[in-house]
Amino acid sequence: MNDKPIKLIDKKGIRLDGRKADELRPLKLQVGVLSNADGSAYIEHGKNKILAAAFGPREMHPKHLALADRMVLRCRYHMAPFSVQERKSPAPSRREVELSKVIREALEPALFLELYPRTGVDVFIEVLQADGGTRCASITAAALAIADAGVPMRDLVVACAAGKVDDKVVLDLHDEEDKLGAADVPVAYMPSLDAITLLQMDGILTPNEFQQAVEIAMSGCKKIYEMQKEALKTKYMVVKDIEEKEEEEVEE
Amino acid sequence: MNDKPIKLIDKKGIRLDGRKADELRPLKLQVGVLSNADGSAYIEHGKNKILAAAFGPREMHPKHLALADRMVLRCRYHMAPFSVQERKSPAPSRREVELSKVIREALEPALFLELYPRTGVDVFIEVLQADGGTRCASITAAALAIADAGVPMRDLVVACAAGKVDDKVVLDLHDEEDKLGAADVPVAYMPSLDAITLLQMDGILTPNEFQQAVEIAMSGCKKIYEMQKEALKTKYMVVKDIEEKEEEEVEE
Amino acid sequence: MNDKPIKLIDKKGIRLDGRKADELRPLKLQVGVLSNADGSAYIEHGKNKILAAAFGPREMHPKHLALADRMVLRCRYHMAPFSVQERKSPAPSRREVELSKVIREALEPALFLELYPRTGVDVFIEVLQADGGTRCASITAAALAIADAGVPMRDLVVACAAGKVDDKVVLDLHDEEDKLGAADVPVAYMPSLDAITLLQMDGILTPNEFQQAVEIAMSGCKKIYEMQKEALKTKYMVVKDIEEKEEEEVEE
Amino acid sequence: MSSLITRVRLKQISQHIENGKRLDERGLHDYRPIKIEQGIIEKAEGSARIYMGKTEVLVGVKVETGEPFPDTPNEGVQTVNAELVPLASPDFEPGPPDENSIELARIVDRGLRESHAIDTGKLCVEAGKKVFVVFVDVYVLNHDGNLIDASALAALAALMNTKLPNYEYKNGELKIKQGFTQLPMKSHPITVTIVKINNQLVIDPQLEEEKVMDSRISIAVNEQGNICAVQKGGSSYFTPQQILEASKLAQAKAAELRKKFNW
Amino acid sequence: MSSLITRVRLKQISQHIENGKRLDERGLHDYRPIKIEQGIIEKAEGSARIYMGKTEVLVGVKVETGEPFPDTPNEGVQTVNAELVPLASPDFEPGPPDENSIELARIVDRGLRESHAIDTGKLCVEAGKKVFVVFVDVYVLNHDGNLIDASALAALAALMNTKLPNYEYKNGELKIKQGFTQLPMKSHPITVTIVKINNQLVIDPQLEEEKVMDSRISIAVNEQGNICAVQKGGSSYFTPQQILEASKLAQAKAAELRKKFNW
Amino acid sequence: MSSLITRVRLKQISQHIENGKRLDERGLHDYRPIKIEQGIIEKAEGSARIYMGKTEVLVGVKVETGEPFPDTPNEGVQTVNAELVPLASPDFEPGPPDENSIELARIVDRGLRESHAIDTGKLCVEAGKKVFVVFVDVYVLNHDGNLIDASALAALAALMNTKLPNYEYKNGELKIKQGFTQLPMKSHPITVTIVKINNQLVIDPQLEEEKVMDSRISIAVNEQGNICAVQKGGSSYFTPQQILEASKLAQAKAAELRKKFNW
Repeated sequence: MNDKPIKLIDKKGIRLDGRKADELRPLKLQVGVLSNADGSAYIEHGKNKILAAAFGPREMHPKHLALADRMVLRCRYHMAPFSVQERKSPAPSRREVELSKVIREALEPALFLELYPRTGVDVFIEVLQADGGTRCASITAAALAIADAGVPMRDLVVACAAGKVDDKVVLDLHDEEDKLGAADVPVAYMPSLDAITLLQMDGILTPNEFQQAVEIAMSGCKKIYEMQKEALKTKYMVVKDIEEKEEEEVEE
Repeated sequence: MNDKPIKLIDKKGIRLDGRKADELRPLKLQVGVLSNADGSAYIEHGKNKILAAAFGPREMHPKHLALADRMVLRCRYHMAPFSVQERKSPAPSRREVELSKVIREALEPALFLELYPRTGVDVFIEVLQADGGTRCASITAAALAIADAGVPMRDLVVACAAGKVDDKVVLDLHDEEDKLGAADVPVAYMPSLDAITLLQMDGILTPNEFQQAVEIAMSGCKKIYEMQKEALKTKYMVVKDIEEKEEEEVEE
Repeated sequence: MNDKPIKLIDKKGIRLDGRKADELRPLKLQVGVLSNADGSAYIEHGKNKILAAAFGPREMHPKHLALADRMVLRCRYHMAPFSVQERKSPAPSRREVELSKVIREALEPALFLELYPRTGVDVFIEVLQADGGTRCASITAAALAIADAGVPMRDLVVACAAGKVDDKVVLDLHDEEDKLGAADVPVAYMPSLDAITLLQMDGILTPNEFQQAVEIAMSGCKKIYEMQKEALKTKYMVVKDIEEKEEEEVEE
Repeated sequence: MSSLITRVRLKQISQHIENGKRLDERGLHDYRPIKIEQGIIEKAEGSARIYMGKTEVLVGVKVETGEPFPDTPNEGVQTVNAELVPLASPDFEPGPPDENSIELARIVDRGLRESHAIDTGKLCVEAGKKVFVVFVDVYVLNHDGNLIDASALAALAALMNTKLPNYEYKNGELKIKQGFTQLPMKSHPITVTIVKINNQLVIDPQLEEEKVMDSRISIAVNEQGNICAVQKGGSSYFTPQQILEASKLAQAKAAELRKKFNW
Repeated sequence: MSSLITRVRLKQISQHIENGKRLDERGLHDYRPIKIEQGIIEKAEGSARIYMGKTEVLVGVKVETGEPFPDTPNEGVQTVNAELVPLASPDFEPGPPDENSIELARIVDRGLRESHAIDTGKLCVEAGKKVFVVFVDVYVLNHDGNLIDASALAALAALMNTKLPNYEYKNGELKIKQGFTQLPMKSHPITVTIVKINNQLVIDPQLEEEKVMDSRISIAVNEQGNICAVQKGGSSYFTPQQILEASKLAQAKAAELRKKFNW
Repeated sequence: MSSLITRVRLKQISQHIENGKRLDERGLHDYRPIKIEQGIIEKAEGSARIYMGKTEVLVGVKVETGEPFPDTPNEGVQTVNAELVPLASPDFEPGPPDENSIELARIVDRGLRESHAIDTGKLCVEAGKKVFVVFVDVYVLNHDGNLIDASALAALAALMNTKLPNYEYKNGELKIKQGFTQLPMKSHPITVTIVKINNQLVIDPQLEEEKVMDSRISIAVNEQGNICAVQKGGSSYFTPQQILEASKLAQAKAAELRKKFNW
């Protein structure tokens, strides 16, 4: 987080990529994109391109990791070697290990873990292209993949970052803002429950700015939440259509 | 596979080491050379010096790798650090992992896997000196080690490479021909069953040349097959002699 | 072990740190220093600062490592990255693996392994600062930690090195003597049983010098042994005091 | 492992093929529908995503500078890696590459290398010191069989889509300039995998077919119809006659694919 | 895993906290007694040992020379590593760092890095070639809860105790001279972790309390009372209101600790 | 682990030794027949294969150039590695070196290093920059006990068989010339291992004897009869008196072996 003399926001409050302070990057969400996973989702968030897949609830493998009183959620956040500027070794970095943990802890509050003892759900996230905010986009996609797998959820989890750029708190940092800005605050949120399930921060913020950042990030989350629901509906409407057709065929 | 201007075959069709196109390098085969293994064999093929040992059929370790409906064959092809020009790290390279797999798949067709469910056979191959064609010599020795362990086999597996050198298809490439030649075609074969169990190729061959290379490799295999049988017979004749003597001693 | 022209012993027989040939470095021993371990001890021996902890006897984990006819002792000797001049990677080096083995074998003779089948004792040693003779100081501390855990012992094990410096056999080498001296002979010893449980040597000694070194090391061990017993007594006297107080309180 | 139902199903598949029929009505020598998208990872120097039936593979190409191998000081370096990431199949587990991913990477690598697909002679910046290194990363996203052909095709498509930055090299310093040139290529090998099921030769097996196959052979064919890499796999064998048939089949199908993609 | 007795005990703890009480009579927002010893590892350039109740952490700092990162050629390098060595707890196992030790190291690292605690601009020997690398090794010796706050405090204390050797740099050769200077620092961040147990916000949890906590949030605060790093952990959530409360609590407790240690 | 029959057998062995008898009629202080073949790996700079009874070890020596250690800039580097490859025993498993192979390598290494066997001072090409690195790879091919003595003898034989290429060194470039010279050596240490079984000191234990031994001590002896490395192993102890006896025994047997091989 260096403060270099590049202007990231112009006099009219417009950011390098033409967005206003509280504007999201373009988003695209798709559910049910992989045939082998029990549930899957694809997200494009800015130039981020991320796939998430969910397997389960199923028997834990290896078995000794199963818990007698709850379901186990496992999460792997992983970046493709070609997803970033300099080729990344496919072996998990310390950053990827940490993000896998915080993403898991961002998703767990949405699950009824105690209802499915001795089982496991595995969530695999592959970042195909990274553009700032991969952890947030990963959570948004992973929640959809879990829902698509039919795992009961308290709410969808949706995530978005806020940050401070040129002394201003703005929504949804892109790569350059992330690198040159003064702070980055990723937030994961369950809107219907008003519950924050991930919160991190890098940089320096006054208490007020921090508060402001959390709020603007939640407002971004709420917008993406609508797209999540739409994406789920779209898939299941399509599926429903097919099922109706199949039923018709059966009836014929 | 570079084509450099070194002549690998002279005008009379004689190769750098004095062989004709369809001639094998000198071979030496020995069976039962290690006392701790259930079966073992040693091969010198050109300057290749390779030991193979077989353990089993025995209980799988770890147990969860056992299969309910068949025997499991495991294979490890490994090169000694001093076997090659530049010292090789003893950790398995990607090449060694691949060769372990194709060698296993070259040997499996010879075994009655379905007759020994829940058991395992382990084959360990150590290349003590490498001189081009180690995978073929390894297969020839490994088949003998398995036979020596008393594991029933459909046929011995025998292997030999053919290749293209100075525009000519020749048998059994040595190290320099392998590096400077235009193609290398290792073949593993079960002569009595006329079955090819390993086939790889590097380089560029016309379809006709490829066909020719496979045929000349099989012809080399058939010659080595006779030596394999001889080596097995020699060992078991010796053993028989000892047993007869022991019986005599018992009778006395 | 280079012989450089630095004088390590002056004409009066005094060493660089002011000690005589048969004098120990200052020692400090404490028992019961860590609350989570079943037993623990801390040693300062010269500038060595080492913690040892013992866990057990307890169920082996993983279970398949348990032995039907004896207890299993496991030992890990490990150096903190900041314990030496150049930062050491926290991954175990080959030296640490070897020392873990010889330290375990130095401690095993003191335990009644056959009396506690199917159980395990784990000893973890962390070298916080290293100053020559870490393996000996580790053994001295580890024996105390095992005793503190209440594991029955035949005798305490105590260790000390002797060595050859400027053609003289001396007791308890410090770091510089270890590096510049002609030989180093670490010895672990059970004084009441007159049993040597660890013995190594680096350098060159005549048979007589070797014999002398072992003897002087044993004499050092005997001195440290008294301190070990004192350290155990001190802790248990303190504990006894507390228990008496608690009993008094209960009685009140 | 496999339930009774699965085993019955696999037996049916195998019997169908004995009678010349496929699961999905294809002929024994037909590929599933193939779709290739190039350039989808903008941050990579090259990329391509292939859909072969339900099998889906993404290949990304990164180009960096590095040292040449001592025995080829004037040549760039090609390096292929394959990841069977766990979202692609319940059978794939996270962890370092296993023998299957290593074999896949090495088959793709050999097809490109032996046919001299990348013109590595044009990737030298300073002989013996600095060359371009071409990283080809094969990323399997959904596994429904025939990963070899799908990965090899996607790798080729990704390389054909790869751009090299223009640069200036002075006094040991490489300076990136504006603009790009295409990665220089000398050949476009196509790999065709033939599997043996109940003594029939079949191409482009789906996953369920791979589970009942006896053995497979993968043959890379270049523009001239020459063979430039071969790999037999699987626990069974081929007769010499089957090898001959497989090699003819590979040439025919490679030519067909070449025509389809205009490569 | 946990026996019935343990579970009963954990339930009691949780109920106590609901009623505003702690295991050890502390208030919900009180730290356990904290003792810090600096300079105890003479061979390290800096060191500190903290006792926070029964939790005990040793931090050693080594300073060596190395290469700067390409994008910050004029700056020294800070690197933080944490080891949960098995003598500290029956739950810790020997082996490479797991997600818990990696997260701990990265939280400590971010608190220092984002607040610019080490003045890395003053650690450059030759731009782009040679800088000082500051290795901060967090060594947990006894785990009785709140490793984050204890490690962060001990890391700061160790850095404040760190000495740089005087040196001369001529013709690419670094020559150590007599004497030392203090490691240059620009900021002294203090990290406060707040956990949620039965909907109460509690600080400095002991191990048993951590076992019943719902979630935690760690907030690093600098001298100006600004927030310079945050990390939420645990399998539950916080309401936005709780985040606000936690951030105020962190500022208050950080100021208190700062005063106590005179930092 | 061990069946009843095995245990009965092991008890018999142990009782025999108590009575001064060996499994194979040897005396307590006799080696099994030893045969050493040198130069059998032509591609290695040196090699030797030892047969000690049924124990069989191959040692290969490779010589390459590399950097010296900073504290010995004028000396070549000796590095010893041991592999307990799985074909040598059903008890050996594939994988990275375990404590047994590491200990074996380090004992062989110390015997050579502490006696200054290799004259590393003559292996310097350019001080501080380029020296010869001597890789000694111990490869156990059949394990029937006493790997330490067999490996140390084979390592010595392989080094005595090692050839250095002639070379010219100009302007930082090493050019190999025709011909060879012998690896320069200053000492020829011989390691003798004594094991204690039922309070008897025994040498050259077979595998079954090692299974019943209480402890072992390995002592390296040089030409002058001086001791240059010692390693005690095993789960039991020695009395000081036994150490004295063992050291005399080691000197006698080392002298005997030295005479036998004319070293």
